[in-house]
Amino acid sequence: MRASLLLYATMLMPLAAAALLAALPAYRLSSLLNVFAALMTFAASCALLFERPAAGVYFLVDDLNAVFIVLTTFIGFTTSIFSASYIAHELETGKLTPLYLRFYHAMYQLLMFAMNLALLANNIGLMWVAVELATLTTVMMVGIYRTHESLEAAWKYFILGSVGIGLALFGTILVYLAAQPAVGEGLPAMTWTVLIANAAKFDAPLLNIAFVFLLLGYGTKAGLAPLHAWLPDAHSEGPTPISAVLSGLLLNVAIYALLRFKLLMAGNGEAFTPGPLMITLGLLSLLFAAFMLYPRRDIKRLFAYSSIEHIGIIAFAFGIGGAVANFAGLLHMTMHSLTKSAIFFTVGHIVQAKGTQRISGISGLASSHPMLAFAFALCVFAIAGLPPFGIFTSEFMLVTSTFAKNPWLAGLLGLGLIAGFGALLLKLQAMLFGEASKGSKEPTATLIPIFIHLAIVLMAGLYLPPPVVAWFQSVARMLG
Amino acid sequence: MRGIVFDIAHLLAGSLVLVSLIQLYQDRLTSLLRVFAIHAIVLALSVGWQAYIQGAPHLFATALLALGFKGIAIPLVLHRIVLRLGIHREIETVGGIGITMLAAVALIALSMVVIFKVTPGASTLAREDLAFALAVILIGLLMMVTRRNAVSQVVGFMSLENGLILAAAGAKGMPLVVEISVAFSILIAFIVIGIFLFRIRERFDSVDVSTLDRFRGGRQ
Amino acid sequence: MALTALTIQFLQMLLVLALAPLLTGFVRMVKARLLRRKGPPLLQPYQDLLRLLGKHAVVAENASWLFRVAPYLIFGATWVAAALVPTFASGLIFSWSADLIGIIGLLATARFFLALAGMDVGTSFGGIGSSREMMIATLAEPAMLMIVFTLALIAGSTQLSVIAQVFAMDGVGLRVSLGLALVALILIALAENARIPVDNPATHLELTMVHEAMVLEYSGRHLAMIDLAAMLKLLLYVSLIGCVFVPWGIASPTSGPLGYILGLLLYPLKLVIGGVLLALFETSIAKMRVFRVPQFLGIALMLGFLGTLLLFVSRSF
Amino acid sequence: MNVAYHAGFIAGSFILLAAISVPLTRFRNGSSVLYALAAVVSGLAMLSSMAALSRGVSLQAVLPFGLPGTGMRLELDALSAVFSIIVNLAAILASIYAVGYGRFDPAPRRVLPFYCLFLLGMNLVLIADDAFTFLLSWEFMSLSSWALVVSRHEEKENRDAGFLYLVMASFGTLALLFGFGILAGESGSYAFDLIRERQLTPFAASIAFLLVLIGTGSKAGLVPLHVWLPPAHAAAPSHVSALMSGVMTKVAVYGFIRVAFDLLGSPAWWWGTLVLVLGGVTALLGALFALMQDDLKKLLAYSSVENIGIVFVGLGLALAFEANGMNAAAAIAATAAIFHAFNHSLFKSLLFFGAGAVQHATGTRDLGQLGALIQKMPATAVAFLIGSVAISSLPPLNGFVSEWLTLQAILLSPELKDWGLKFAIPATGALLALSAALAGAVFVKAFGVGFLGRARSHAAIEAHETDRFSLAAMGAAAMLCVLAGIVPGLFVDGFAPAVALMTGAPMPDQSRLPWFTLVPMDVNRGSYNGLLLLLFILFTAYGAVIVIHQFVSNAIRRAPPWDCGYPDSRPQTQYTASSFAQPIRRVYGTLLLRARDFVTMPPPGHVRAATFRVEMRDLIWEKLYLPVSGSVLYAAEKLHPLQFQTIRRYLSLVFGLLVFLLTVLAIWL
Repeated sequence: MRASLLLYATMLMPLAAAALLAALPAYRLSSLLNVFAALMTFAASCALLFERPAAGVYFLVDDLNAVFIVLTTFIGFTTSIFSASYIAHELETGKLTPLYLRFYHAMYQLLMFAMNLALLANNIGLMWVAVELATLTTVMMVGIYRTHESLEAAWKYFILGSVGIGLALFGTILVYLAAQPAVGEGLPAMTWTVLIANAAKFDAPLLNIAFVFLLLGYGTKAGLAPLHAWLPDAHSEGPTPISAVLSGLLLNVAIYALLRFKLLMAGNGEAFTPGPLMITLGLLSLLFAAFMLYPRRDIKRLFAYSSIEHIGIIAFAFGIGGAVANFAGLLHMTMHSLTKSAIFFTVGHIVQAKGTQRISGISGLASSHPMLAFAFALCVFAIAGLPPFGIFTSEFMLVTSTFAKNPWLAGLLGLGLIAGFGALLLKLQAMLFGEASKGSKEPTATLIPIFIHLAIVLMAGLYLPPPVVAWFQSVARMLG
Repeated sequence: MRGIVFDIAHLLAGSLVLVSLIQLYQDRLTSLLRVFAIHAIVLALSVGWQAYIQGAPHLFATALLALGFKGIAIPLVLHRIVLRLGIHREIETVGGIGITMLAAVALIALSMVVIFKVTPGASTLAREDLAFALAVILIGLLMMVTRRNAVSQVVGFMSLENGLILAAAGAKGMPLVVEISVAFSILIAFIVIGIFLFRIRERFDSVDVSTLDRFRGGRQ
Repeated sequence: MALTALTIQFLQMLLVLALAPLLTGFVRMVKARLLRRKGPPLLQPYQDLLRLLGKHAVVAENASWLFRVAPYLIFGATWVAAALVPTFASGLIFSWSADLIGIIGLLATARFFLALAGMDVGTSFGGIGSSREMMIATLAEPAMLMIVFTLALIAGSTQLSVIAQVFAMDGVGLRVSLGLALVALILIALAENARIPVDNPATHLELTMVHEAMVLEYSGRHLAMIDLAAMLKLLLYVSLIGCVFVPWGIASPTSGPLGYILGLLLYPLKLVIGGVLLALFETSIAKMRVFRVPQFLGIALMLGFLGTLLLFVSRSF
Repeated sequence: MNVAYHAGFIAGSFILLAAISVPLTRFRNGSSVLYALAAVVSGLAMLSSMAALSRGVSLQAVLPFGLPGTGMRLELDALSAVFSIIVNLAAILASIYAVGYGRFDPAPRRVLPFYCLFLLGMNLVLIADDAFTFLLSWEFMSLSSWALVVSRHEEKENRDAGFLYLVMASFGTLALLFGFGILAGESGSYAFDLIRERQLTPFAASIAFLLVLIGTGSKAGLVPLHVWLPPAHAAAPSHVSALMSGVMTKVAVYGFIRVAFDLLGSPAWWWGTLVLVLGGVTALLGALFALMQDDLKKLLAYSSVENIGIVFVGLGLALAFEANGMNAAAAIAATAAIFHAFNHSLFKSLLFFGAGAVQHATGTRDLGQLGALIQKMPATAVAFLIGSVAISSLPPLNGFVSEWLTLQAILLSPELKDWGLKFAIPATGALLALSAALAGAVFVKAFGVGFLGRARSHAAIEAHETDRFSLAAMGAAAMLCVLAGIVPGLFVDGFAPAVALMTGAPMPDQSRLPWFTLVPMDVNRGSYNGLLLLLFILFTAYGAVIVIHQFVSNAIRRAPPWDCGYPDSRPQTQYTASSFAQPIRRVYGTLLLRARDFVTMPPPGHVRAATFRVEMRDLIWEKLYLPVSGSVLYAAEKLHPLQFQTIRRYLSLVFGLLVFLLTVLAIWL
């Protein structure tokens, strides 16, 4: 009973907070409230780890989503801290008005709610609704500055996202249709636990078609090339905390959904193996994004492309499959979320400090803001897969195990990794070094969330606690 | 008895595909909107029929929504917008309409082939109906990618969504269909009368998407 | 036994030191005679050295300590190298402290310091000499090493004493490799000793000079040391050719007093022959441009390499 | 003692030092204190390695960190211990040097923390006993040294060097990742013990070998993967350059040895040939490029490339011998390689220290601005001279000994049966000799132009002797160079356990031979005694001095230089660095460097100045690297417009993909 209470708390707390924040005019208080609500949600989700409710008709907590729910609420919490100090600056510079700030906070909690709902849903329809809600809230937030660029980005995101939603829905309906003869009409044919258990009895060709639509639908949300087009603009034009959440969490939610459906496909012996498809899309995303990093001139767009790159790696890892690669994929997802959100925090600081998003306008950070530069460098090296950070561990496992299995694929993977690394390093050096550019305002926001994330990523690079390992391993086994 | 029931369902679904094709043929915005209204009405009939034969009264809500919202409200609103913006004259297409039509026929064929791989009798909805729904969706997408004008793109999206509703309504006993249709209506409402259109109108002279595109990547 | 060996070693050291100026003088004399000149007396080099030693050393104002130390180091290294080449007897007691590679190394050390000394005063001529000397060395040293390879592979040792013994006793026979090595060695010896056609030991103020340009600033006892080192080097090369290619008569540790006496008699003879041949060669050929030298030495390198390669390849049959 | 303590101590101390270094720089002598502490830690690490080596046991430990399932495995066996001694010895010297040198650092906080971490990274690579720990430390080492390379980031040159360095390092790591992928297999048996047990097919083993050669070779600076090395080593502060050039390249050599000799089992016949030829080419090109440099530190860095080539020649020989079952010969070659690695770590550190002292004293490292430093910096000059003699492989110093051993190993090779080797080995011998001779020229140039002659700039006139700590470090390094040259037997015996581990048999015991003679096989085959040579040279030279001064003359008269009667007081008339290299450039450069001289002379009667320009092209850079970077940028440029498409086009992509996938389904499934 307590467990299901926690479950509801995880979802209802953000929802309630959203309602409250929408009504609350005092923006200072509301940002505090935002932090508080995020913290409570995080606490509830942590508690969920220990008291796991039985799978219900609508909701489910199992090994797979437990990782993501904790991760989501945690990053939601740290981002809310960052956002509290960041958004005040936006208000000072007049980029936002208090009214919009109210809207922003409400939307933030609504997004949290949607993501938690998507992760906890035991129902493919519910999950779809939740992902749609998450998309819509982020569309709102991307357009919040109401500049030409942000409106355009939001519009692009909205249109492409809506099409993605539509395709995902069709896939969902097809899954239902495939399941319905085997498990009967109604809710059971949409419930994950039932679907997975009876997957073998489903009609394979129908599942195949369904998966194509789901892959395209949720792949759009995940930003897999060539479905990625909305992602760079949405990241670069929205408020930075939202970029952090988009990259760190929303992409994960989409990948999570894909993983669930992949499980379903794996459960059916006759359906095609989604592995090669995911590998192809993953490699395409990786290589494409790696090369797209070079001509970037906007710092946030740069890291948006880096997100595409990493989503590609993750899709690749799960596509390869097997104990090692799945483990690597899960670890990579976790580490990428933490690192990428930390990067966007730092980028937020840098943009505030230098007053521009143009990379050419940012130089000499190491001289003007040593601490920020240090954090930034660490973050970029972490995302580039240099040790001793966690992404190195996952890339190590992925590259070595893939090379042993299939050297050509690993070669392409390596090409993408090294090309991406070169681009990131090029841009990093351009921003860190040289003569300090003008406008050395001290950023007001706090660096603490960055260092919390970095500490976790660093620790994961050196030492993964046995429970976490066991947990990842069981999920990796589950994914096949 | 069962035969005629399913024949009517097939007939309605098939006519939805036909209306989709007609939609694709239109070269004026006003007539396009009219055809779209017909599209929505056919959908409403189809969903209503499904509600009747499945004995699922909640589907009537979906049918009413389709009729009232997409069949009447949206076309009217869009019509007014089109008139006010003075863009009702013609539709800029990519490629000729003939080629688009050919592509649409090919898409229909593709839908058939794909769906016929499905084991017969695997679902209560006949495979043909599923194929029709898929065809409507694909044609909707095709319309979105072959029209340069925002309003016709919206129409394309809405017909895509009609295909979805058709499939959802045909899935016997599927929960949440009404909710999903409501959610989609909200989505469309967002697109059509939502804040974006307002904002776009505030800041741009037309809703031609290419105007939006002019600002793309301004900051890279 | 050990005492004999020690005696022989010291005798050898003194012998090379004593004979070196004589060889130089002999070559000069023969050359002069070939040109129908009277030329300086045979013992002139000794007199030159003594005269130089007695003079004040004039040192450039800005010369460093290296300038003054280098002559002695060069002399020391060259002398040690020369003393390790068997002249009349092969059982030298210290021969194991440096084999043929070591001897080349010692000469390289001497050259290194000579080149540095040439640059110390900071004149343009010193720089010319040093840089050309090092250029020649880059070709001569590998060629020399190739010759060492050839000899060592045939004799199964890099120890010069052992090589001499092997070549003297066993019927090594005529080998293509050895022939190539001999030609290469002669070419290198000419270059290393600054002889015509690579360099002219008898002139200053020539734009093509190498060795003399380096030592231009030297005078007095320093110059004497360097000249003596150069003479030792010439002797070393002649002895080397003698001990490897005409090893007959070199006393081995097992041979009795008679063998030593024979060796002592034959050694000057070899020097005389070597000297005459050198003089003949020098008078019959013209000095070449500096930038022809690489080709000249390149031939030596190629020959040496070919000799080694032949040995490597023939081993398999 | 457990290796966990060894590792724990090193890791704990260096991390602690890195942590306190930033606050410590606030104090006046903070950096000196820190460097002193780093020297102490390195010293203890060296002692610990020596203890492990002398006891002849290999220590193992599995820590619960690192890769899940594998753990962090550590092992300190003889090979690790030997390299650990090499690394830590140089680290001690560098730290002592930096006690003095570091005080002049304008931004110590950009150097100190990373310096400690760099030392930590190198130490960890040596004791890693599983692929993950190995690569983690390896890449960590690269990363921390990158931070050191760009510590003076205000200059664009340094930034570019840092970029190239880290990209190349990552490329190398990627190759190693692939290589370990084969070694560990699909199941991921990453522990070295498990890797040794695995039986690879010859083909797989060869691929793994090639990948590891690329990976470690790029770190060591093997041609053609060396391009990053000179700029990076030149850009770092001098004590770091010393470590990077002297030691980090040795860590790379260690990595190669560990995999090629230890993990991979018996080698295929052509591995040795490949390594040998690469080593020879590297040595030649390294020396040639070094000669063309006018920047003192770049010159030294290229000379590192050369020396790495020599080390790899030794390793290639050892592999070839091992493949043919000639273990005794393999032992000589391996000893030569390790000995040369050790020697190079000493004299290259020494030379970089000297270069740092010069740079600090004059503010430049351009040889064209130096000259006559032997007057102003006498002690530095002596140390630099010793280093120069040693690195030019001249007897009686240590460089000659390892080169000599390599040549001795070459002379054993006619017994080898493979045809490839029969051609490759003599050729490599020639390349080796050529590069040794070129190295002599390089250092005549470096010392002659930098320290001798007349001062070419005001800065060189104003130069002053460096501080005591720097001198102490240089002095110690110079002494060690001499020591390793005159008593090589002791060192060879020290390396014996590591060699035994590599080749299965050590070289014969040298400690019983009289006078510290070095006899690799048989006294009749060849022997060498540096001590006696040194004594003889000193004895004869000093004897000559005594005799002459006593009996003939010791008078000195100072006069203006004679210069054949054309004295010119302007220092510009001296030979410059590039004019010194000109003859050799003309001999080799036209072919290998495409060097061309451009002279424009004004016609007679005109007073316009004549101009002279040398153009050299790095063919490796042009043919290998520029195409790669060019094609990356080309691809980026071609993809770039995808950022600017209309929404409709993006939708078309989605639509196209959907139709494509459905077609695939329709046709194939």
